Amino acid sequence: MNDAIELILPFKAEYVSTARLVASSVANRIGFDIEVIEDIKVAISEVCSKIVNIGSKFTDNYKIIFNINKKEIKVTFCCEDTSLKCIFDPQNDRLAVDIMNALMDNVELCTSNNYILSMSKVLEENI
Amino acid sequence: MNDAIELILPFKAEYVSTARLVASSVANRIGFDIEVIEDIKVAISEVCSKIVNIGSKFTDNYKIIFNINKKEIKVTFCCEDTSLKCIFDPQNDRLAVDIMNALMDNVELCTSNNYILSMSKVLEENI
Amino acid sequence: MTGELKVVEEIINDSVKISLKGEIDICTSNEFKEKLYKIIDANQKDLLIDCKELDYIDSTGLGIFVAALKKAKQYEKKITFLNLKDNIKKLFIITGLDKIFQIN
Amino acid sequence: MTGELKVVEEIINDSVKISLKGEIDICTSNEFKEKLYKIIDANQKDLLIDCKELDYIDSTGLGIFVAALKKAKQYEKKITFLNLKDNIKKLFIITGLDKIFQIN
Ligand SMILES: Nc1ncnc2c1ncn2[C@@H]1O[C@H](COP(=O)(O)OP(=O)(O)O)[C@@H](O)[C@H]1O
Ligand SMILES: Nc1ncnc2c1ncn2[C@@H]1O[C@H](COP(=O)(O)OP(=O)(O)O)[C@@H](O)[C@H]1O
Repeated sequence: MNDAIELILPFKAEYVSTARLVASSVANRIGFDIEVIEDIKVAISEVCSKIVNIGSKFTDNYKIIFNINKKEIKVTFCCEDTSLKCIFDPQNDRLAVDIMNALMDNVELCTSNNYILSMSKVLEENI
Repeated sequence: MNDAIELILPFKAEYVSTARLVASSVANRIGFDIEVIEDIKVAISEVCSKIVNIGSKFTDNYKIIFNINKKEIKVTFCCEDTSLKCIFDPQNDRLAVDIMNALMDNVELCTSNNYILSMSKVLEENI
Repeated sequence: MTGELKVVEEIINDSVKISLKGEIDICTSNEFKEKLYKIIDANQKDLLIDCKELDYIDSTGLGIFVAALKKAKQYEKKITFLNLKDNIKKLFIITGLDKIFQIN
Repeated sequence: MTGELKVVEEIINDSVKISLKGEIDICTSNEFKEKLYKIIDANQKDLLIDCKELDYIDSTGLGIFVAALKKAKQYEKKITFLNLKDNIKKLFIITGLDKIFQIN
């Protein structure tokens, strides 16, 4: 299993919940339990809310890519407006950064490519 | 309000439910009542299932565009593989076609552009 | 969510009663088709399909019932639906299938 | 779904109790911030925030509480949280806010 689901949303607060829904649908498919799915939704909401608050002069939407591996979900945010980079300031946005780092396994706040940000979570098999 | 939400999904049965979820999230935003939202989900499922069954040799995903107006949702399906056209045969797929026509306001089974298909539903204001 | 269908089979006098629970959609329809055809061939009895816990069916699912009816008619048997939910009964009516099946 | 927050204010002896119902997120946080600040300034009392029916809060919401605490401290008042749900208590702990607020 190695699937990509993409969701393009307007820069509007009303659609953050759509991102959450898709996240839970996708995370549920991988087999994360409810509490972890909730964590993933919370982390994604932090990013979406920040993106929506910043917005863009050049475009009116952004994209969320959900990459699914058998045991991992990777969520990448991107936008045509590549000025949207390093959107979280470790100082001013400490609460959000703490939350994302605690709830996800791997958070790249500033990516080396044209993406806004990416985060991932690995399924822990309890044997 | 004039928003577009796009969802790109793999040609896999497992993700038809993701399309349904996004459809209900979007339709809910416009203010359709639960029964109509259910109708929209059913119509969208018919299309997704058909697309997934046909698949494509050239690409592994298709796109669903939800266009929102204040009072209307328009759902357009498209694919890089433009051989995906007129996917429903009025004869062989009569059940599906009947269902879509009955549940949606406007179904274009064969579009004049490069889309696979589009359908729309208008919010009826009960005064 | 999607992809779950439970089929319970039980012999009641001269009929077979099949109770469906879940959804008949792209994820479940293939398996269901085979199961249903086997039940019809193996029993050659009238069929009662109890849909009290059937939440959803798509056109493929309805098509399976149409094909099943052809099969049943070969044995001069009929198919009756019990306890259809409103959203599903609606699809039977839309497609005119309410006229070829008995719906109780 | 999202975007709903009910705030009920009630005076209990020397404190103001605020009961929150719903979600503090991007859709509700601006309005909530104004409401909360007004309550603090108008009453100048200790604050009890009852979160029994608060389902969700994001970092912006938590930030509002931090700012509210600064405000309350100007009046030498404190803020106490009651009945935090587990998912929300978790966020207080992650962010270290459990150490600056009283949590009952
Ligand atoms: N803004 C949000 N960001 C992240 N998670 C949220 C948010 N709002 C609610 N939740 C959590 O997600 C769960 C489902 O809520 P939601 O996605 O709004 O769908 P619904 O309320 O329709 O089930 C709730 O348990 C809640 O804790
Ligand atoms: N394959 C489907 N296509 C369209 N609608 C469906 C399908 N499966 C279920 N439904 C309907 O959608 C509603 C919600 O089901 P679903 O989208 O699967 O989410 P959930 O069961 O998690 O609430 C149900 O009431 C059901 O009738």
